[in-house]
Amino acid sequence: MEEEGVVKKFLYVNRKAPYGSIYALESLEVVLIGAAFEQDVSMVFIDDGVYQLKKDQQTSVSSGIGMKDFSKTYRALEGYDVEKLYVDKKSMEERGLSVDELVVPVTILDDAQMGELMEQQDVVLSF
Amino acid sequence: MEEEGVVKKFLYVNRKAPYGSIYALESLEVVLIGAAFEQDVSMVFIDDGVYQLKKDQQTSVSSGIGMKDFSKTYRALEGYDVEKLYVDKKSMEERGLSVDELVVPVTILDDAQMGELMEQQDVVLSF
Amino acid sequence: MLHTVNKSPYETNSLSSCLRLARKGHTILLFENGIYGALKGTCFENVVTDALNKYQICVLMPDIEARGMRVDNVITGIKTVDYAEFVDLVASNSTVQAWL
Amino acid sequence: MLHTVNKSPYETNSLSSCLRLARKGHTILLFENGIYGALKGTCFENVVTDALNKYQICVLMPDIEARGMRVDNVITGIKTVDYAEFVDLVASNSTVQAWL
Amino acid sequence: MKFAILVNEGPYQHQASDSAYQFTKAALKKGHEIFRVFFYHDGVNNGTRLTVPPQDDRHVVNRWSELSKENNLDLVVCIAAAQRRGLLDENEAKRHGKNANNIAEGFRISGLGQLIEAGVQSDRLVVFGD
Amino acid sequence: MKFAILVNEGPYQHQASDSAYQFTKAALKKGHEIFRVFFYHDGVNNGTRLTVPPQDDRHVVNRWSELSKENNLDLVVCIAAAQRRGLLDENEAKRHGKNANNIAEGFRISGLGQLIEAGVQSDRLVVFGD
Repeated sequence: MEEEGVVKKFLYVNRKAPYGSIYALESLEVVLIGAAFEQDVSMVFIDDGVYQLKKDQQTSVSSGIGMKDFSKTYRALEGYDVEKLYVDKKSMEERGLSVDELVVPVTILDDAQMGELMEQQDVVLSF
Repeated sequence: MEEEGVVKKFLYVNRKAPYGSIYALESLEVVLIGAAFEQDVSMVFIDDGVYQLKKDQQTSVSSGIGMKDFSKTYRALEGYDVEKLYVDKKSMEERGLSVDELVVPVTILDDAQMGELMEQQDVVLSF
Repeated sequence: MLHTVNKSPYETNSLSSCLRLARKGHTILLFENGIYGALKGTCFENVVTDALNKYQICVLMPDIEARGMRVDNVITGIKTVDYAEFVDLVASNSTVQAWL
Repeated sequence: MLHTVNKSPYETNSLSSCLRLARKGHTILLFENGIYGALKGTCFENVVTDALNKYQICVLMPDIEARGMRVDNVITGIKTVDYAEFVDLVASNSTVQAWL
Repeated sequence: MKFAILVNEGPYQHQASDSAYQFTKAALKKGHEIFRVFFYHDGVNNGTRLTVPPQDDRHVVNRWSELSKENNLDLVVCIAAAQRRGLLDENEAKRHGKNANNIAEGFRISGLGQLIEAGVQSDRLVVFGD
Repeated sequence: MKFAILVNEGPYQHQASDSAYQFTKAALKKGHEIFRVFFYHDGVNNGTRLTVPPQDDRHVVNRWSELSKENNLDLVVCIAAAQRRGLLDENEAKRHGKNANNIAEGFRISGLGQLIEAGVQSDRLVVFGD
C-alpha cells in the first residue's frame, strides 16, 4: 500500500459532534484505513468536534438512541501509530471540558499553535 | 382533494438560505401543492430564510452556479391564494435588508408578533 | 406550544432563534445535538438558565447519555425526559415547531 | 494556505472559527452560503473588514450573483473571483482547508 | 391521538431518521395512532432496499420496514424528491425507462399531497430533520 | 498540477456536488490533471443512475458521468459509505444477495484507501461538503 515511500503530513479536522451526524464516525474510519499508508498523521478536534472524545458515551443498537457507541475506537488509534491528537483550547473552555474527561490523551493547542499546525500540513481532510 | 371541509392553519417556516441547500426550493414545492387543499396558509422567513426572497437572483442550469433560479416562483404564490408572507424584523436588520429588496410584498413581524403568529397555528412545517 | 431544537448552540443559531421567538410559557425540548445547550459549566449555561424563567425546558436523556453526559451534567430546572415523555410532550401541546 | 468557508456566518460558526485559527497572510475564500459573510451593510461587515488586515479574503461571484447580490454589495477589499480563479487560488496555495 | 411524522434526512448521515423511528415506536407503544410517516428531501433515501450496513450497526431501512409490518404503518416517500435522488418503485422505473428499482418493503411512493393530508387529518405533525 | 477532489454530500440536497463539479470543470479547462474525484458520506449518492430530475433542472449524476467520459475522470465511490446508503454495482449486489444495482456510468466502487492514495499522489486535495 506504500506509495514509493512518499510521506506526507495528513491532518484530519473534526469539528462536528458525534451521533447527530455520521461525520465523526466516518472520519475515524478514514483515519484507521489511512494508517496502513504510513503517512504522518495528526488529528485535531475543534468546536463541537471535541465532544467526539467525551468519556462515558453510552448507547447501543438496542438501547438509548439505537446507535452503537464508537468512542472506544479512538483508544485503538495508538495501536495504529496515530498518536498526534490535538484539541482546541477555546473549544474546550467554552464547553467546560477538561482533558481528563476525554477517552484518549490529547495535547491542547491555543489559537496560534493550532494555526501553526494547520500551516505545516500537506493534506487537510475535513468532514 | 378537500378533506371534509376541514380548514387548518398551516405555517411554513423557512430559515435556510437558497442554493446552498435544497430546503428553500422543496419547501416552496410543498406550499404550491398544498394550495390545492384550501387550508389557511402562512409562510414565515426567519434567519437566512429571508435571503430566499432577495431580488435579482441570477443563475441558470447553463450559467453561474449551474442551478436554476427559482425565486420567481414566489411571485406565483399570490395566484395560489398564498398571500400571508411574513419576514422576521431582526433577521432583516442583521442582514441590512429592506422589504423593497424582496421579490414579493411581505409583512414585517417583530419578536412578539412572530411568537404570536406561531402560537396560532395548527400545523407547523419546517424544512 | 412545543418547540424542538436538535442543533448544538455552538454550531448553529437554532437555539438562539428559538429562545428569541418562542412565547412565555412555551415548552422547549432539546434533543440530538441540541442537548449541548442543556449542560452545566458551558458558556451557554447562563443564557439557558435565564430562559428557564420564561420557558419550560426539557432534554432527551438518551441523547444526553449517548454523548457521555449524565443527569448530573444537566442544568438544574431542566426536565429530563425519555422518548415516551417526548411523545407526551407532543400530545399535551397543540402545535410542535421544529427549529432545524 | 487557503481556507474555504461555505457556510453562512449567521447560521454556523465556520467563518468565526476560521477567522480565529487561520494565520496572518493566509487566504480565505467565501463561497456557497459563505458569501453572506462578504456583504456590505450586514452585522458582520465590521468583523470581516477588520479581518482584511490579517487575511486576503476572496468571494466567489457566481455564488454572489445566484443569491441576488452584485459586485457593489461586496465589502471593499474583498477580491471577487470566478471558478477559474478559485482553481488558481488552490494551485497557488500549498494546502487547502475546508471549514465545513 | 393521531400523529403524523415528517422525516427530512436520509439514513445514517443525520440522526433525524433514528430519532423519528424512536419517537414513532414510543408513540405506538403508548397507544397513539400513526396516521402516516412521510419521507421528504433526502428522507426518501430511507426507502431503499439496497443498503448493507455493517453487521454491528443498526439497519435503518429494515427497522422502518419491520415497524411498518408490525403496526400497519403507512410509509410514504415523496415522488418528486424521490425522482431527484434515485429512489424508484417498479412503476416509476418502468415509466422513466430505468432498468432497476430500489424501493424497500413497506414503503410506497406518492405525491406531496399526502404530506398536506397528513397535516390536515392528524392531531399533531412532528418534523425530524437537519 | 494534479488535483484530487472529495465530495461529502449527495446530489441536490446540498450544493457541495455542484460546486465540486464546477471546480473540476474549471480545473480541467485550465489544463490541470484531476487525479481522482472521491465520493464519501452521502456523496456516494452522486453515483446512482436512477435519478430523474425535473426537465428544467440540471442532471447532477449525468453531468459527472459525461465529464468523466470526456476527460477520462476517475470517479470513485467509497464502498463502506455506499453499502450503508444503498449504492451498489453488479458485483456488490451479487455479493450481498441484492436483486438490483444502481451505479451510474463512469463511477466505480472502491475502498477508502483510494482517498488516501489520492491525497498522497496529488499536489492538492480540495474538499466539498456541508
